[in-house]
Amino acid sequence: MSHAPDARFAAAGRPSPPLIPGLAIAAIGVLVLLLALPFVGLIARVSPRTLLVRLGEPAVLEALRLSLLTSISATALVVILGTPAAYLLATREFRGKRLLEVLIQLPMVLPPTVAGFALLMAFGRMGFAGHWLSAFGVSLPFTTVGVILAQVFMAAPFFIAPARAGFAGVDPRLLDAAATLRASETQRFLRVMLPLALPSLVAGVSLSGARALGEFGATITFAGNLPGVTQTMPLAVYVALQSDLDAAVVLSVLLLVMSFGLLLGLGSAPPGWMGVRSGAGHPGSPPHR
Amino acid sequence: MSHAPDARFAAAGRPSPPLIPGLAIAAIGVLVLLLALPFVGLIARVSPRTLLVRLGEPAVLEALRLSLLTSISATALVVILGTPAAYLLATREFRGKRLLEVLIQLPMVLPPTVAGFALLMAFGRMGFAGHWLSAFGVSLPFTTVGVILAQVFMAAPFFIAPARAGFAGVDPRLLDAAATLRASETQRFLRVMLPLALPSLVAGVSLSGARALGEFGATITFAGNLPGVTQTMPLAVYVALQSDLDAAVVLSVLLLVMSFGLLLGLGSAPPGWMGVRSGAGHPGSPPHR
Amino acid sequence: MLDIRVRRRIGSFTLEAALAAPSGAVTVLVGESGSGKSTLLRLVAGLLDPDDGRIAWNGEPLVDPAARWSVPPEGRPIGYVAQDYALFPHLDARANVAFGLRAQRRPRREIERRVAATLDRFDLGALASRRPHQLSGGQQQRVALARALVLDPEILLLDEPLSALDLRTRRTVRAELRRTLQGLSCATLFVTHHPTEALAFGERIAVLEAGRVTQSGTRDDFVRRPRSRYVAEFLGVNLVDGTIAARHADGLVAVACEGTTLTVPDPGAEGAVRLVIHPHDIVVSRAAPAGSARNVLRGVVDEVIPEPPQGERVRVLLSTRPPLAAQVTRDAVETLGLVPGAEVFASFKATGVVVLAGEGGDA
Amino acid sequence: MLDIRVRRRIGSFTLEAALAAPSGAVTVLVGESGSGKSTLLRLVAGLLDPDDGRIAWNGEPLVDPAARWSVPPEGRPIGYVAQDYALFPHLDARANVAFGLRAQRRPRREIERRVAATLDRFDLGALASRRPHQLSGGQQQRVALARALVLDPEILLLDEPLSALDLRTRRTVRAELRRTLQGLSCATLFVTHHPTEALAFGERIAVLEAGRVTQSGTRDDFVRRPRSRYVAEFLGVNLVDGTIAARHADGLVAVACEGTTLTVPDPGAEGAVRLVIHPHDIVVSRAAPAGSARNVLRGVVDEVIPEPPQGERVRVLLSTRPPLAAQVTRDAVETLGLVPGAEVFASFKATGVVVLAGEGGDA
Amino acid sequence: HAAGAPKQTLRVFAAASLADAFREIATAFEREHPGLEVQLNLAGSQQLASQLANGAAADVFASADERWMSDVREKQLVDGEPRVFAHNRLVVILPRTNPARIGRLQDLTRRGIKLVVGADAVPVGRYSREMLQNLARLDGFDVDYARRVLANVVSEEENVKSVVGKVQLGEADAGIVYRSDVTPAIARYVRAIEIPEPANVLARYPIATLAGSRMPDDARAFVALVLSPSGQSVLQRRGIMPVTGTP
Ligand SMILES: Nc1ncnc2c1ncn2[C@@H]1O[C@H](COP(=O)(O)OP(=O)(O)OP(=O)(O)O)[C@@H](O)[C@H]1O
Ligand SMILES: Nc1ncnc2c1ncn2[C@@H]1O[C@H](COP(=O)(O)OP(=O)(O)OP(=O)(O)O)[C@@H](O)[C@H]1O
Ligand SMILES: [Mg+2]
Ligand SMILES: [Mg+2]
Repeated sequence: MSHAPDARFAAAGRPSPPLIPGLAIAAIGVLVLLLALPFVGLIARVSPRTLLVRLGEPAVLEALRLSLLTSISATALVVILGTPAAYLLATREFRGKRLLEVLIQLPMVLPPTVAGFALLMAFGRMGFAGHWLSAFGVSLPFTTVGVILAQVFMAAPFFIAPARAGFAGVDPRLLDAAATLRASETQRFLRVMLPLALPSLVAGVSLSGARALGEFGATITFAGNLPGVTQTMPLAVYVALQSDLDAAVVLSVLLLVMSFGLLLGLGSAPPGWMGVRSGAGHPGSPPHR
Repeated sequence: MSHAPDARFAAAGRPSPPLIPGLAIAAIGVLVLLLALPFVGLIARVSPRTLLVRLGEPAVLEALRLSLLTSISATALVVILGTPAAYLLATREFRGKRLLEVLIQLPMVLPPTVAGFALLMAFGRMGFAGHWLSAFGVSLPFTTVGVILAQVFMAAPFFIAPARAGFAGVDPRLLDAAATLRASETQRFLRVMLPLALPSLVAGVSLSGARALGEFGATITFAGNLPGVTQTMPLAVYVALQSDLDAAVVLSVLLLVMSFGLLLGLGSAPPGWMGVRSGAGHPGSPPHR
Repeated sequence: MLDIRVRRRIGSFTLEAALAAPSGAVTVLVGESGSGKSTLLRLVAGLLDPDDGRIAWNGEPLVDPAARWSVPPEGRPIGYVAQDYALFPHLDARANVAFGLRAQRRPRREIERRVAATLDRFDLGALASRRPHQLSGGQQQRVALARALVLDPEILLLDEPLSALDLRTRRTVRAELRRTLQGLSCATLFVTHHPTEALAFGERIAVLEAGRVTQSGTRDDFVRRPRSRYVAEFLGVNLVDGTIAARHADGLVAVACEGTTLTVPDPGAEGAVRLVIHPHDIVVSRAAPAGSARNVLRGVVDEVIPEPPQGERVRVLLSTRPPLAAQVTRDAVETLGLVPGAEVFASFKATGVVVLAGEGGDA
Repeated sequence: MLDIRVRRRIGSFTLEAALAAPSGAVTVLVGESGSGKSTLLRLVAGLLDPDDGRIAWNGEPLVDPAARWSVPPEGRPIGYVAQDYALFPHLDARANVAFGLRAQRRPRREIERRVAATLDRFDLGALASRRPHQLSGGQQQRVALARALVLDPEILLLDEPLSALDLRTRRTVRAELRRTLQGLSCATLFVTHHPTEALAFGERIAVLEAGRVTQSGTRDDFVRRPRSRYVAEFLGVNLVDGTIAARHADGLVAVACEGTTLTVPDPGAEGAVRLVIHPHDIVVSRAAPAGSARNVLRGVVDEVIPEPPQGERVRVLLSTRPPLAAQVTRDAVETLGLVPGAEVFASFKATGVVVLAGEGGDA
Repeated sequence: HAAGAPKQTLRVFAAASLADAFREIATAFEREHPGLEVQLNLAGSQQLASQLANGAAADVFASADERWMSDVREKQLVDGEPRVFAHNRLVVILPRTNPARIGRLQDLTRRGIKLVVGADAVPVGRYSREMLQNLARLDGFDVDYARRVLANVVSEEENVKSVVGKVQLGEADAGIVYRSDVTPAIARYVRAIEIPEPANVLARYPIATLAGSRMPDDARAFVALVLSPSGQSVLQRRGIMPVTGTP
């Protein structure tokens, strides 16, 4: 016998949390404090009344509308453009793969203002691609489309990385099974990969959506700041910040409240089968202890 | 027979890419152009010689060193503080779970400057937590620790979301098996969860590390811009931008090159068993077509 | 002694089972697909808690919801081989087997020694560095067995542990299992669908039907007194329910059953009885039999199934009323032309029938 | 007709198999764990490509590496049930079964009809809305079968498709399989470890050993002329290799084999021979037998295994030289006291031995 | 505290646009005061103000805008009176290539011109609007000159450097910035159109020592150096108008 006969009853019915779980709980506590305190500080500064008053202002409404419009469009674009790339990276080996991986991650480390300049140099009037685009009468800077482009550039990595990890985690036996059931690669992707990687995709959408919603530096540098056209909420916040700190805080809290609602909505994708996504499933539910 | 007898030979040996794969390839092309062109534009502006010259400057070296120090520390902290939270969110149901989820995601949508301001209000000398801290002689603003705090605040969500998705994707049957093999919850976590969620964790580390490395707004607002103490690369870029766009671009390219190296290194975590992470594995390698 | 008395609901299924598994013996658990065998093992393993009841090992409770007591799986002296192996995909065979010993922080030397010995015993030495996905189904199953047995558990829970093994490997593994069990006071619960395995392994056999233990006892009792249609089918004997209709003078009775009346030995009781008719006692012929057999039924051949080991005996399913299975030789099948659809007579002697009286019938 | 002639290396394992599976019949594939059965099925399914060789269906190539031709799995007219079911965890049983029809974009009404019919045929109607993790092992396996069969495949690849099914369910499923196969010109490759299943299913039986097909032919051939030790073990007969040492006058020869000389019928050939000795031809006794049996060996009882269906026949493994398995009745076991370790004599008549001459021996 | 050196540190919070000039002045100051080290905290005036309001320890505050100085002053954080140490004036800049062919200020009203200015909330934006109104009152300009020019605005930048950047890169056809922004480096890319003096606006840069300073004497010495002729000449060299010699 490899353990003392009574050792197994030494622990209480519920195992007493030893060192590591204790540390884990402490870590969570610290994290929550770290994250929550600044919000408390921020919200403590504004009265709900001011919030409502500001929300009634057409300029604020305009910025809110534009923020929603652009960040949703940008996220949609990111998903459309990024999903194939994530899939490719997750399922195939090819030359230049590392390069593509790194390329996709680079926008994250670029200071946003510099990213905006880089975008200008590529897609601006004098940029080489922009030059070519303007031949077709297309000009991106100072337009809403430009805002979306800037957001896509900054937000894409935040979708692709988790999406790729999610795709890579899907059991290849299930894809094999789908192939023997006459599903083409496209169908395998849509009917097996996509639903099984959903939790990671949802994480990616929420990360990149949030990044697009909060995008400031690249937007103002590439697309400028014109109310109703390119002035999103973060831009309105920054401009307000230059003259009136409290106004900026109110706008930020507004942005927060909106995001809060959005995130609450998004996050409620049912994780029902997340826990049993792989293999053939197992009889019996997880222990209900 | 549910299909025409000859239909199966109508396709070439290798299935010809129909509409959807074609679209996918187009999407990847657009994405690559979108991401690559700005970098090309940026890099085209600087000569390697200037790069080397700037790299030799002590001030630049100082900022680089500080950036590395703070972003690595911040990422380490994010991993230490965020992993338990991600694990908790992935494996347990509890009251207030949605709240914790949303709290963790909120910093992403806060404009960074406002985040810095919020941090000041919480951890500044006048902030309620800062007040308490200063009783112990601890002051965070204008210190390197303050930079790290700002980076942790901004980068944490980018680690926690993919980490959580990764944990949720681990087959619960394997955790059950580990439990019956006498592994405590801590051991199950360390020996089963962690290695199986590794690809998602690596994604999270690289996302949050990049976010920390590129962090500007919250840092300058909360920690100030003191060379050698709180002036990281993005802050140095900002100062350079005040006098000379090209100098700023050079610094940015330097940051890029460094990140490039870092990402190339990080990303090379072997994905060998990622494809077969779930269930009992399957005999035979994936098709080599 | 492992004492189980539990109730547990999962969705629309309820397991309500009482069972005792003595130490030092193998208790085989048989039952239809979905009858709750895996659920029962998971309850003993602690991967599932009962709603009600108690599981105790040598008198000490493993779980007792009334007392809010539940020893976590890692604290139970069990070895568990799941129906789907659940090998760790990121570890090779050796590390899979070493997992439990490492979790217990045994000295490295001891781990190496015990793991190597166990791998050898299960003929896995050459495969030790393979990951699960590089192993065949049977090889995976052996790793799963080795992984559980290396810990010398006191309670062994095996959920169809040999289902993926071929005959030869099965024989080795079975011998190895026996050896492991004999040295210890281990109580083993062994789930299987295979009559061969059930009879080969189980000193005691318990039958689970729709979440309830309907029969539990020694192998002999199981073979001689099948208490349910399921067990009869499992054993391959015919089970016919009926009521004693008349008492003959010669120690025989007439039993009225589905569509006919059969003559069988007098059980010395009244009312409902259950008849066990062994297939090899049934004679199949094309013409009406002339002999002394008291029971003759007419019917059509349904299916003809050669039986192992060599297919020299053949099982013939007949759509008589009641339907019967007969066992005949391959020669008989050929000379009589027993193909599906053939019209035949089935006859058997009254004295060959075992009559069980006062046994509760099942649906 | 499915024509297979392939070579494929995976790690240190090489499959090099040639096999033909006729349409409208079941070809059973047996072989030890790790012999390459699953690999062969995966090659036919197109989940793995051969390094060399060719697989053709009715003359048309499915894969031909030399011609750089490979029809992708979704283009092959196959049905494949993997050893581990591989059900889609995010879909309920109904949607799992409907998957293939949906992929083919059949009309919704047709899909509903065919899925409902197939679920019913496999007795899954009540479980249709359950996700795989809410199903027992056997229920999962039935869903996997239904999912493959609803597509009416021309080539059916079944990797131990009944391993998780209990007897009764197996009978239903087997009948259902039969019905499905009979209506079609389907060629079926059926992997199994179980002699019962192999004999019940396989009109043709192929044996895979270490990646090579060592025997392939009709069931009768398989039963009568076991060509390898593996097949003999599979069938439960004794196989003894030897060389003809002397020719007797009475149509018998003396064969020198491991540790002894046996007297057997003259095969009319010289040199190496292989002897097939049926266990039920071997008489076990405690005292030296007095009768006419020409072959008498001394040994010790190794193991005593009751045989299904009812355990009335018992298999006794003897450590004679060569080692033999005998089949005796349970009564004999009891009266003779055949427990492991008991010293016994094994005797068998010369005329009962089947002598195979000129058959290549295996290791 | 940085290196644990025995040197004392003077903390100067300065607007980021003053970076180059203040770095030079700081070096000079350190040369004059061997035991002292100057630590510059360069950020937006508003960021510096909120840092100060939240208890940041500093000795000197140099703002690019009077608004933030008064904000700090209202909070009783300033020691004594702030002094104006620099001025600035506006210019209109065009890309060297001059894609919109702008020759004179009147051309800014032409439709389709892409004009970039500072946002109303930032000083340069406020001054620009004021300046355009002033121009409208001059001869040769329409009465609704300001309105028509502002109708061409495609972006209201949060930061004057962004205005410079947009023009420098040729994205905008014209921009209104401080004269000090046209540094020699920038001058290679842009052309400036001077504003007639009567219509131009004077921006003031205030500096003050802070109440919380632990070394008020050194702080005052730093302010004095900025206001001294040598300090002023550094500013001038960096393109910032010194106070001396301007109204
Ligand atoms: N999570 C669940 N939700 C609903 N029903 C479930 C769940 N898990 C199991 N069941 C049902 O409980 C019953 C018992 O399942 P269990 O796995 O114990 O059967 P089993 O006897 O092991 O069968 P098998 O021989 O097929 O493995 C089955 O009918 C199954 O469908
Ligand atoms: N990816 C792999 N790398 C190395 N060896 C492998 C790999 N996959 C399979 N093998 C080996 O190939 C051999 C054949 O495997 P296969 O799964 O075909 O066996 P099998 O006949 O189906 O066995 P079983 O009855 O146990 O399922 C085995 O020895 C196995 O260990
Ligand atoms: Mg089960
Ligand atoms: Mg196999």
